[in-house]
Amino acid sequence: MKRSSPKSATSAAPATLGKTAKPAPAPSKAAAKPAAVAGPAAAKAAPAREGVDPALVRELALVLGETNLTEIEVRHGKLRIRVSRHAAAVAPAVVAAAPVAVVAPPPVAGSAPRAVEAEPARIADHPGVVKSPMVGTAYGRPSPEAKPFIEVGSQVKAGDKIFLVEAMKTFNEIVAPRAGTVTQILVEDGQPVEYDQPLLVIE
Amino acid sequence: MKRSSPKSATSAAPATLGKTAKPAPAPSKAAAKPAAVAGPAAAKAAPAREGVDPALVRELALVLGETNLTEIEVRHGKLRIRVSRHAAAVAPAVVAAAPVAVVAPPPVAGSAPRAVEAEPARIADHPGVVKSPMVGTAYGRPSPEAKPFIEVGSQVKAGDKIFLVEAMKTFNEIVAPRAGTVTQILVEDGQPVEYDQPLLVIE
Amino acid sequence: MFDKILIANRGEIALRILRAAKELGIATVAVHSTADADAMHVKLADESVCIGPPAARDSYLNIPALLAACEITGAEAVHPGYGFLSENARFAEICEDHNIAFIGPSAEHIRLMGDKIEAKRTARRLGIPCVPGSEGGVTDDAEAMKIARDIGFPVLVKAAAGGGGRGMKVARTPADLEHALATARAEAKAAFGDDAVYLEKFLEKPRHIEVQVLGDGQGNAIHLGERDCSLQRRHQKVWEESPSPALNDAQRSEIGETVARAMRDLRYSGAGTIEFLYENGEFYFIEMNTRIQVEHPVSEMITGIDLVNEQIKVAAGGQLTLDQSEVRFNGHAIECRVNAEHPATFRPSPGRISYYHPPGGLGVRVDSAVYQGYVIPPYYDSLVGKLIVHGRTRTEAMMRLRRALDEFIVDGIETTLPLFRTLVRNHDIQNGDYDIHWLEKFLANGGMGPA
Amino acid sequence: MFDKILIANRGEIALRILRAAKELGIATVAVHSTADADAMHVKLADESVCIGPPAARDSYLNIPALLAACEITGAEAVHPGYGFLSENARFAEICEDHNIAFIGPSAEHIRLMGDKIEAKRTARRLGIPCVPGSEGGVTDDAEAMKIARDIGFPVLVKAAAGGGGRGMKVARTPADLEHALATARAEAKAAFGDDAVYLEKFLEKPRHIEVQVLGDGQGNAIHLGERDCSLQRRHQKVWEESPSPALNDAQRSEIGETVARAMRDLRYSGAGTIEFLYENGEFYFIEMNTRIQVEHPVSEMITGIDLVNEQIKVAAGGQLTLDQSEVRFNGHAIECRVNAEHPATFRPSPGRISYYHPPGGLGVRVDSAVYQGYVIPPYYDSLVGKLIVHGRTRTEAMMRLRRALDEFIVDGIETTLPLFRTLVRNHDIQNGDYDIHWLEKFLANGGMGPA
Repeated sequence: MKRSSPKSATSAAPATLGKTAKPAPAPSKAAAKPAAVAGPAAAKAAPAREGVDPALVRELALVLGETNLTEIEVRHGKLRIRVSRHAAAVAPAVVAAAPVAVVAPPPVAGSAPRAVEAEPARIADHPGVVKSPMVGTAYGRPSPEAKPFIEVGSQVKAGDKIFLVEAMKTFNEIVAPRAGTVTQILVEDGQPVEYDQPLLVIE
Repeated sequence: MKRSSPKSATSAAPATLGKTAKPAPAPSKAAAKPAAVAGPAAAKAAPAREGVDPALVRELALVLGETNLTEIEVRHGKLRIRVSRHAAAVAPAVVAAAPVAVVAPPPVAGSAPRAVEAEPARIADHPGVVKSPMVGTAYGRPSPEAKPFIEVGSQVKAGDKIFLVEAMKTFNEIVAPRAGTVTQILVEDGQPVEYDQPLLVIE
Repeated sequence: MFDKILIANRGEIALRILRAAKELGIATVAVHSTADADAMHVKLADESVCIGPPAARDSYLNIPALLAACEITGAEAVHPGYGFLSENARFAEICEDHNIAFIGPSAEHIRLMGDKIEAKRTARRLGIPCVPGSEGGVTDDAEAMKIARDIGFPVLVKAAAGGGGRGMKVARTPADLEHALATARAEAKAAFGDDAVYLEKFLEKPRHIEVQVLGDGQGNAIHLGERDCSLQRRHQKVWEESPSPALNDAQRSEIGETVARAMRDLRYSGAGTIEFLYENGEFYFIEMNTRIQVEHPVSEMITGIDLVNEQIKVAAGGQLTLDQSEVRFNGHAIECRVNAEHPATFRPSPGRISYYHPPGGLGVRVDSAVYQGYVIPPYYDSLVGKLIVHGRTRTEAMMRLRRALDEFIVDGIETTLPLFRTLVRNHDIQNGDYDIHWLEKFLANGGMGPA
Repeated sequence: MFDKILIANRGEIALRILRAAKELGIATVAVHSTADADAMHVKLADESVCIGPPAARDSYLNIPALLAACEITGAEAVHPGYGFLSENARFAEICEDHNIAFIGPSAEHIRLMGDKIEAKRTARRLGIPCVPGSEGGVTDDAEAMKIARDIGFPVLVKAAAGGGGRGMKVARTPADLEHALATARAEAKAAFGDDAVYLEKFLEKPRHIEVQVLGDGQGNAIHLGERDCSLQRRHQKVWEESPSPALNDAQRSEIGETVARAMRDLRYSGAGTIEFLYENGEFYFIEMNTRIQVEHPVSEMITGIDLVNEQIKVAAGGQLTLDQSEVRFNGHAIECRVNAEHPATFRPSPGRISYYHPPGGLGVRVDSAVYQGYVIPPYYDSLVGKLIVHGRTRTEAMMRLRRALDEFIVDGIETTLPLFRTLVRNHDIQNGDYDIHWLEKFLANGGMGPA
């Protein structure tokens, strides 16, 4: 769920777009990563440095970048150098996976909010997460005076009541889908929740 | 120079955009650069890089791009070079490198025109190329009946007349900037030329 | 005026509503399925709420989720757009019950026009021209002949109990009628166990012409002229324009005034469209759509009236701010619906848009919710965007459309842009010489290559 | 009509001309420097010719190269756009000598209006209001007082031989005059060796208001209303709108008719702009631009007239197709010039546009030649594009501008979009309460943060 607090006046929209969109441009990320350097010679001790020229490795790494190769391997006699850089982890992910990536504003726009936004995304993929099956207001206790259904550390059985989600004056029970220990509670009592929003983690 | 023959009716523009936009940009541009190929022996001096020539690696990277290969491996005696570029990694390359790349239509749009367009680009960067210093109509002979100034294979000295470019009824002499052998003539007699258009190659 | 509106839709119309709301200074709530988390209108809205999984029945058609979203965001009104819940009278009622304004006509009017028989009866009562026919089943041949002569040949003989084309026969001349009656009856008897038939005027090559109306529910209503939407494929409109190349000013104001008067009588509220078949100078009512339509920009371009803006103002209790004499028609507008489909086979082509560059300049409007990098999900309609052009004349609009289509780049998916590039250069289209069968025939005859 | 036009310009105006030509069915030749090989108008033109290296003097200002390009492509006419050779009378003459139509006024009119003194004299002769002042140098104090009283205070005392602000003094009241004269004379004497001064009305807080005209060189001429271009920075217009928040209908038709009549008398051909300073209900002629202007879309939006289309038709020998009574003014339009500059420091920011998404929807027009991946070269002006909005009222236009600015994404370079997002929310701007000094003051006072 996205909520604009007080309507932020100037340049509201781009900021908004930016917030969702932020991830830094692929290439710069990739470039930042040290190229993987491998080679039998590398393992040898100091004296065996003989014949291995870090400057050459560096240069090949540069060539790799400039030519957009993913791998270069050269051998000459006993010398073998292989440099590779797999952007897969960072770059293509951004380009291919997340449509929003391309809407990204200049990197300037800040990395702090990105981190904040990234967090729920990761929790959403946690195997023990329990998500809201509906839109409404989440309550962690049966009535304002009562004790919470659960707390961090609570042991739950499958079917235990763990939350209420209220929509249109109707209270819907959310029950534990499996047994385990509650390790995180992700919404506060009385907080509005949207569909699929992570409520808690049971491990 | 771009010339649309008969105004191609349907979907003219996208094709047009495609045409100009097409060249596998970064690679082809880069490809034009003289690769300064050095033989395996060239690097002998520096023992550490014995036989390994980054310029050769670069050239292979270019060949890789032009031929749409994903990997090239060459061996010669003790020398072995392998370069590879995987599709995944190509994407960010395109995004980062060439402005026109992104305007490129889907690959479907045909690779033939690309090859055709790429050619002049490479010739334009040939160290022996002589380019038109002006817009006009190029003539290869002083009058329609006369013999051409030069032919492929001609030896020229610096200052020799090699072309006329006519603009607004004025004939401007193009002279050889250096001595050498004419290895290619790139425009036909009476052909319109634009500024910077390659006319011939002297080597 | 409302402080906050919830947009109960997706795609370009959600963005269209968002724009209108922003221009009125109204805060917006976008709702979306899990498949639409990256949608443009979600990015631009002040707030957004995920209301369900991709399937529309569990998200965009999920009334409890929509109401809950209103509740948790404090939205005072819901704009339903087109499709989804826009013509769901029950939804309009439920909104009302929960003190949420439904931006559209009353539930009663939605229901009235949603029922085909009721709609036709109401139209007739309000003086809107309908397809002439027998007022029910006919069993006597002599009576049938009398009715057919009144209607005028050709006539269509239809099984009264029928449907799906069975028991339908055309009698082009009086001589054909006896045979048509006999065959239709036999087929009707066999198919439905009832040989009663009814007669209706048969239209050979009608155009689809519709009139845009706007009412305030307080007795004021205006029309914004017609749209010619004859270029259709499988009953889906593909190209819409206004004015219709087939009408003159007198016909326009006559049908327009007829319809506007009907809406005044009905005390209709909001935007609506009365759809007609049109042939040989006559209009025949088909149905009324009680919502904003995909092709509404065409009318906006020639009148300068912002229809969604007016919808919102009327729903908030405002009166129409202009009367019919203040509606001016300027120039000509054409809309092309650009779909994510193969331009010849119309096979849907969802996926990632790898490059997007819309056309610009004078007289060009693009209503689209896509952007470069956007992934068109496979769950909903295939509309990529609408290209609308305006010119001082139809010729200027056509030339402008041609150049705008040639500037438009959508890469990574198939689109119907090449279809429009062909149509804009076609002589029949250039002459405005087309009917509701034209496009199907054109495609069947290989107009876009092997179908 | 021409079959083929060469566009002797670059950037958004080259694309604007290309669009107008395409809409008239005219083939286009783009010319470009080596730095502009990837420009949008080059991609979209039927033919293109590289005419020189990046430096404008060797390419876009290179007359022989342009003529040679016409020759080898067979172009019959040249559209010069704005800037570059657009107001070069010599170029217009040379084109004529080579039987190439110059799409603009006659060389004679370009020359006339290009000479500041001649232009003012002509304006006065044609009945266009000018800044009142002494008709030359004044040496006598008593005469100076008489002239100053005629003009009305405040008056500006200027060195007759001067320039660059030296020897310029303002006398706000009669009491100030003697001192102002003495000081100006002393400074003039010191700086130029000549103590002759002249007097001119001093305008404290004028607005820049200009009138768009269109003539056919055959004695017909119309005006398209005014544009208010008061928001300027270093004499560069930043924001233009029409109608001016400062004029009423009577003032508009009066100044418009004055100017149109002058153009009829002059037998002016093509598009032109008469620029005025405006203060306390009076207009004061500054200069006439004998070309299409950057801000012409503002007038197109409120009149529906395609100015570049008309320029081409008139240059081809056509008469104006409409007279003044047919020019209708509808609603309000605003243009923002989006530059590749830092929004507070205005430091140019050429480079690669990494993401580009223009706004769309009703009443929004973008005239821009950039695209995602385009590299803005460092050699020319920094205009990224023009965002033009139209609304039924100024308020509607302002709200639409606000939402359009918020949708506009140009990444990878700095742009002045944030400046406009601030301006559209500023109270003075909202009230139309600004003059030609407003923006400089706003910026100097930190309106956009540390300058």
